[in-house]
Amino acid sequence: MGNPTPPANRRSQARLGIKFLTILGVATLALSACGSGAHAPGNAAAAGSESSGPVQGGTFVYAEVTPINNWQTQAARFYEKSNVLNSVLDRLTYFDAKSGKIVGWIASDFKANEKQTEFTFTIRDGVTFSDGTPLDAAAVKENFDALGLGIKNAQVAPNVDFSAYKSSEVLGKNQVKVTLKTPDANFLRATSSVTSGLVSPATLKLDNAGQSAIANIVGSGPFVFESEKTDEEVTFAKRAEYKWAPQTAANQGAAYLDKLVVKYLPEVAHRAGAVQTGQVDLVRGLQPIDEQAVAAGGGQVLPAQGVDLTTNMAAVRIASGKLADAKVRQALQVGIDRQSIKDTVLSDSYVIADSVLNHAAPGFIDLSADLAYNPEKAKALLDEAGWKVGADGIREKDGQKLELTITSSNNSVVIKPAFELIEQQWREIGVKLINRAADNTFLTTAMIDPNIEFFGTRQFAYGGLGPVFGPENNTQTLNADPELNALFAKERAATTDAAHKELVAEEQRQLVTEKALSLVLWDEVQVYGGSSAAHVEFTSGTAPIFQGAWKSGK
Amino acid sequence: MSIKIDEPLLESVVEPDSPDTAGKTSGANTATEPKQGALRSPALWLTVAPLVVVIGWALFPSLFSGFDPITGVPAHKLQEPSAQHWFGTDHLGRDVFARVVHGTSQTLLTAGLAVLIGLIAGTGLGLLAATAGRAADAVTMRLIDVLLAVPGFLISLIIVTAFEPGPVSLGIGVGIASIASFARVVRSEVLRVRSLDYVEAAFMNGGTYWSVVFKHILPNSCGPVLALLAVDLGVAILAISGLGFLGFGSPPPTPEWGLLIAEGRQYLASAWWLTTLPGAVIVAVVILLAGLGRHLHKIFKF
Amino acid sequence: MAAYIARRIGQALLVIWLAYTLVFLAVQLLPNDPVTIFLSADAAASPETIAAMKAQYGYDQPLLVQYFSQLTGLFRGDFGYSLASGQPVADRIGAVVGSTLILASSAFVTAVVFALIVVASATLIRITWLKRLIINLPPLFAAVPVFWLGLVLLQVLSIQLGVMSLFPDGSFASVAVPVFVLAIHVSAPIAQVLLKSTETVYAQPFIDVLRAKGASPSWIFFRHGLKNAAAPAMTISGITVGTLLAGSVITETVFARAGLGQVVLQSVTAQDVALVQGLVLLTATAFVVVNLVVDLIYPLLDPRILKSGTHGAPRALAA
Amino acid sequence: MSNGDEATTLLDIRDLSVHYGSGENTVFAGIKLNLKLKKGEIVALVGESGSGKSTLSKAIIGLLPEAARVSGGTISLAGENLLGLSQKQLESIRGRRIGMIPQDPGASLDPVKTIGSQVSEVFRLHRQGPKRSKAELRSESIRLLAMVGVDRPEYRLGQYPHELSGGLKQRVLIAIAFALGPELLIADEPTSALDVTVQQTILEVFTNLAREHGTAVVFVTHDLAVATDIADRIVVMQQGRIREDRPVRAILTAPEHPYTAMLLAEATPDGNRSPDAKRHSGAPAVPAIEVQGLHKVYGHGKAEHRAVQGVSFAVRPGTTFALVGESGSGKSTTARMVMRLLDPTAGSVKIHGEDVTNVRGSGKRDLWRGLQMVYQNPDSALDPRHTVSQIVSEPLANYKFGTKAERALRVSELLDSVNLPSRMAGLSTRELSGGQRQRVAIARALALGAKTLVLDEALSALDVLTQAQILALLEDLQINHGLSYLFISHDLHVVERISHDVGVMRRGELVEIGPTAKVFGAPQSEYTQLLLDSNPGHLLRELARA
Repeated sequence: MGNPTPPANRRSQARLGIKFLTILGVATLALSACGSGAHAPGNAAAAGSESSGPVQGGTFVYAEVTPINNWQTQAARFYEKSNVLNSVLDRLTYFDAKSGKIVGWIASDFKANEKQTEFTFTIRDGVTFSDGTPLDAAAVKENFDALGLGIKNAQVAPNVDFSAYKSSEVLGKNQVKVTLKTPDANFLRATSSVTSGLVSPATLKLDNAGQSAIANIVGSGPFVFESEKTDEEVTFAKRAEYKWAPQTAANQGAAYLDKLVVKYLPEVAHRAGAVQTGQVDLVRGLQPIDEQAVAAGGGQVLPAQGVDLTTNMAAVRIASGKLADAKVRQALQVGIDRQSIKDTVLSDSYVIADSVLNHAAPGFIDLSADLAYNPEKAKALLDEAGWKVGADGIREKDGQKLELTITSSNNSVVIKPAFELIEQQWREIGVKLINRAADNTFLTTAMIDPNIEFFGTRQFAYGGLGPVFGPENNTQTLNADPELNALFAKERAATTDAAHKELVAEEQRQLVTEKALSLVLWDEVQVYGGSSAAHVEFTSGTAPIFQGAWKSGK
Repeated sequence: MSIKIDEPLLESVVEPDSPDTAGKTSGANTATEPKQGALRSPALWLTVAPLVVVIGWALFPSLFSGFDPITGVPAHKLQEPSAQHWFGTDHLGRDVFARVVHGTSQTLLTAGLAVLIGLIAGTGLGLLAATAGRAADAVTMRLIDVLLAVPGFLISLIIVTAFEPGPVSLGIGVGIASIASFARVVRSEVLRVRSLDYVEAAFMNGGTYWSVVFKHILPNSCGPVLALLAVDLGVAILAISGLGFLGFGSPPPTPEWGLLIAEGRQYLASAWWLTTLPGAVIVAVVILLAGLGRHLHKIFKF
Repeated sequence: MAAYIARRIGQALLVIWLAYTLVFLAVQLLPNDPVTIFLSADAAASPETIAAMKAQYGYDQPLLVQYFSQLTGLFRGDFGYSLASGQPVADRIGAVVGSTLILASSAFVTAVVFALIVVASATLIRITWLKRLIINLPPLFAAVPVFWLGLVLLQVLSIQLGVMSLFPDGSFASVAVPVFVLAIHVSAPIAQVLLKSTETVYAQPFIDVLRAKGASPSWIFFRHGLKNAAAPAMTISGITVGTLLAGSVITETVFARAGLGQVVLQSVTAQDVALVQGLVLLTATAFVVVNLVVDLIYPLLDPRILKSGTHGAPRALAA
Repeated sequence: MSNGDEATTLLDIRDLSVHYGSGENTVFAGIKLNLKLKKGEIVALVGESGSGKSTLSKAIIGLLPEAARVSGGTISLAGENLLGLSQKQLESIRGRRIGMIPQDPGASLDPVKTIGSQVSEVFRLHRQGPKRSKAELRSESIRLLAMVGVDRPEYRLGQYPHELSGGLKQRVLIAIAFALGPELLIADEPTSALDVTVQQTILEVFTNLAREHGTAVVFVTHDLAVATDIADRIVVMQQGRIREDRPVRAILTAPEHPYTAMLLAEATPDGNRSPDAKRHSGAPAVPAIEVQGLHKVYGHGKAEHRAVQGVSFAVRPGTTFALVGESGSGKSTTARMVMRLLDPTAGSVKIHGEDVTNVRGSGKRDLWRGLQMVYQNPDSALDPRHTVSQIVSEPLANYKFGTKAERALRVSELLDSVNLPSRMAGLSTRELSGGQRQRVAIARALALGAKTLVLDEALSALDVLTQAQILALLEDLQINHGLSYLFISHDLHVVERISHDVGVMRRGELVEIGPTAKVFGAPQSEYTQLLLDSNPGHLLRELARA
């Protein structure tokens, strides 16, 4: 699909990025989770094979899938935008996936009160925005107010992650204390998201149009805006004096690259060619069929594992009534031949899901036994639920046909063909799937429509599944089963690791097998194509880390 | 989304001086020659025969391909064209030729709906403009201007977005875009025919407005309209494929032609046949329809 | 003449207004309002936030009030605000309209040149088979899907031969190829109409008189035939404004070029009403201006029009 | 007779055959044609449409349509075979040594170029000697225009063809043809599109120039009368063959071929054939048509155009009243007002004593049951999509006449009355000849028993022999059915033959009215006299009187 439709992307990636989009420069983590085969594996493909150190300088050309028009930082909730802003904006904190802990970044230290209603951040010394303004406590407070209260003059709504925000005050020379209206254990994580990237007070004073322009986004990150050709490319230059990377980053200094050029390549068919011919150093959204060509042509296939995310799934909504019976959903769950999906429309860069959490996620439990393809069982379950096969092969009950609709963004190159195949598989068991996957126009309205039975998605899930499926932000199943909400609340309130782990396991069992509200497909991975000279690593949220990237033989 | 070729030409506007003796009637049967000649021309049959096959695809797809167009064999995915799979197989192992054949009816229905909307609304507007007086003409012409001024493509996008994408909304969207060209052609043809003596004679022979319109004006205006009909069918097929390319097509697994090339392009680098062969079918059909339009124009011209 | 021009300008304004109104009504068909869509990115956006934002942009007003306030806004040069891009509509369109203008106008000129070459060769070449081949080029041009041609050219030129960039980098090829692709598409109707009107002109007796004077075929074509045949081709050229836009949308998408194409798609997908209306205003204005110019050029091409033009001969031509 | 001295032979056509199409569709337009022209000789090619006369003339100048093929023979101009020349060589001959005057001056000048540029173009095409300056070209063009009698030639140079009358355009075309003093001129029906008075002056200009320049002329015409007035020799063609080729007087006095004799009979004026004006005058009957003070004014203010001014006449029942006049004289406008297809500005129209000036809607429908019109061009008067029976029965169906079977019976009756075999009922009009089509149109007009017909140039689109047949039919119908005709025509010859009374119109006014014999025999107005004088066929009339 041509995917020139960012507003819709915003939606799905909105979910994606929504809570804790974080940078993790840890390649090995992904490697461990990635059962990759033929081609250069893992998140740091080239890094392992090169013994020589990073090369300084050079211009790195990165191709995204669609252009961005609205760069307003608080709305940075989709891949195209956060992948770029990631290198422009620093955050107070940093989520270290390896340890599963929040570590310091611009905030050298932070602490919360027991009730999780007051947070105090100590701001690192010597950090400046690229316009020269110091990134001090006062600047942070201004950012907090903008995030928590919105910016009236610029028609910027408050950041949803800061819905509990009440106020903040500057303490002493370099401390900021935030007060919340209600307790929120997720608040710290919210401060690590790209959507809460820190911008210069000058930027905050601009009106909405001003804040939407990349030229006006002044951050403290390793790259600084240089020039732009609307809808065609944006060029960033490195910030030479940068020396305040996240505490766990390998490169603590300025970026190796001189320049970063972001271009757009909406046509899927051209992405492989773009890296093969060396027109770009890195491209996102390589489709499975082109992976071999890239590898064979000397390029790199770089699957960035979405360790922070749930697996790709069809989240179930039940308002239409057709899927109200858990048996029907269970039938659909075992009516999917996941191996066939992998063999047909995916590649070795992809791993079949065995739960709603990916294999590398803490708390993952293997439910593969319950996910095995079993069309006979599916048919039996559907029969039991009272859905009888009609004249056209589609099951019916009470005059209603078992016709189900799927919506998803077009952000994943494999989602549409995958559902095409699922549509075939379900036809076998008498279920008709209306495949509106990758139709962004449809998504704009369907995502919040509980009558649309499936939402094809994957979500950031740090820790438990409560924040994802809990009632507050549940755009997945739209609260299809309120009974589960108690479980999600309990999980979020868990005090010990063991208890938490058990509750997370229970959540997975409920979502995948018992209630079957999440038809899981494969672990999230964004497959990048890289030229042979590119050395780049990815966050556990699949964003490229340009601060640590370099080009050999430059 | 495209312009039709049958625009009235200069001759219809600038009246030649017409002395009393202009245009001697020629002798016997010269006037019949063009028609019979056109019907006998092998070029016409070379145009019609393949189109008849295509209509066969639409009516009895199973006679032309034994493969299931919507259920593939995953293990046979992305096979090159061969004796077994003439057009190869797609990413799900479906036979592309079967998809083209089975997609015909959907394509022709969608494009046909578009053309029908253009034809009916356009004929109504054109007739109104040409026969209902100067005020009606002025109003109708402005309306036609508006339809031209707002790119039909944008209208199609809005319609397809507003309603579920599928044959009906695609047909309506593309159809609205073609109203203007039909209206223009009908108007100019009706104006031409209306000024002919036999129309006046029909009134003198007791004809009423509607009887004259239906017995004389419309039948004699139909040549260019039929020609446009054929051409516009091709244009509509292309417009639908353009919308498919932009992501506004019917949802899968519909094997609609426009969608086949639009979706197949994703594999342009690795499986050329997915977009090229259905593309060739469309190009051929559109050209044949344009040719048919020319022939119709000739046959119905006297 | 002055009265004629004034009347045509009046008609042009009427058409723009009608187009604007028509699309204002059409966008009401869209299933959601832009605010809801914009904010549904944030699932937690409260109904209050949505209401406040709607009030901010006036989307909570009755339809008629919205319509008139938007219409009066137009006279102040206020084209509304694009929610999706966060910019005023005028800025969003203004930033890229130049790119489309260059693409469309170059493509248009190229298309006219193509059409002229086709018609000139079809008229002057005496080798029957070659002539036939050339006459069949426009239908072929018209039958090839724009996006398909563009993609194939990119695949071959950029990826297989490496002679052009996949991106608009300002090089000759990156400008010429999209222009070529769009021009092929646009030239088809122009060439077809020009062919047909040339045929009509050549059926007139004055062509025989010219031949009897001893004029060569090329003399007849270039000095007489073309000028006589030009008027209908001008009409069709005026109408290609819409085709150019549609073609530009697709061409720009294929070639990853900035331009109105992106804006059109974004505005419709995001149901960014203000942006859609701004685009309609722009294209309708472009259309009527181009056609006004065409109408004013007619008398230069054909002196008969002014004489018989008491009740709108050019209009009849365009009809 | 045509075998002149070899030395003075300019054009020598031998065994020329021309055909269209191929295989079984082959149509021969010219078969073994032989023709010789001496220098300065004027030869008229006479024949009906389809006789091959145009094909022959076009072959000489090399302007046959693309579909035509020369299958044999030679065309030699001063000993050089034109058929063997290249395109380039032919181009250098055309316009310089062979000129052409086309049939329809209205469309024979490029409408978008000025007169001046089209006149001087011929000098630019055939550059002889040093390049001439613009001023030289201009004065040369002015000289040429003056030579053919164009008034204000300087002013005309800047005008466009549409600003000139048909006669002026033809003068311009003659000027172009004579510009380089050609040896041979092809004139293809050069005056058939012009009014009779204009035709007369144009023919004079043209023949005088040819005589002065010693230019040989091939003059193509369907009008034997015109041919006899200007030619030295007449070549009669029929069905692609030359039937007769003899000097004018010889052919007039003793035609050899029966076809020539027929043509001659039709072209020869015969005073005795004029119908008796007094035939029905015994009974003081109510006029079939009575028109009083009819006015028609188009537009207003500066643009006002008075098409018809104060026309009054009456058509006695059972007789024919002819309105004659040149184009633009208002005769057709009058006819259309009589038919109530146009509203008169002033005046009244009475049909059989009933004032119909103000009828509308159903009143018109009633009027048209008894009053019908026959158009000039039977091609456009009959719906090409309908069969003969559909056309003739249309009024019957519209007025709900009888049952289907009765209507069919009536149709064959009507066809019979216009001398068409009833088997033609099922044919499409496209399968009929022009004359047959006109018969169908007449049958349709009579379908509901109309007693009064308006015949608007009803014969002018037909060949001369067909004209004669239709005339005879009209006369028969008049006698058998007691019909009254209002006969609109520009053709004095036809009018003289058919009408009992005649009215002469000029510029919207009736300048003379009276019994035909009187008007033609002793015209009272100068204009009528001028019309009669301009009528071609002086030689014929002379011989007839002798």
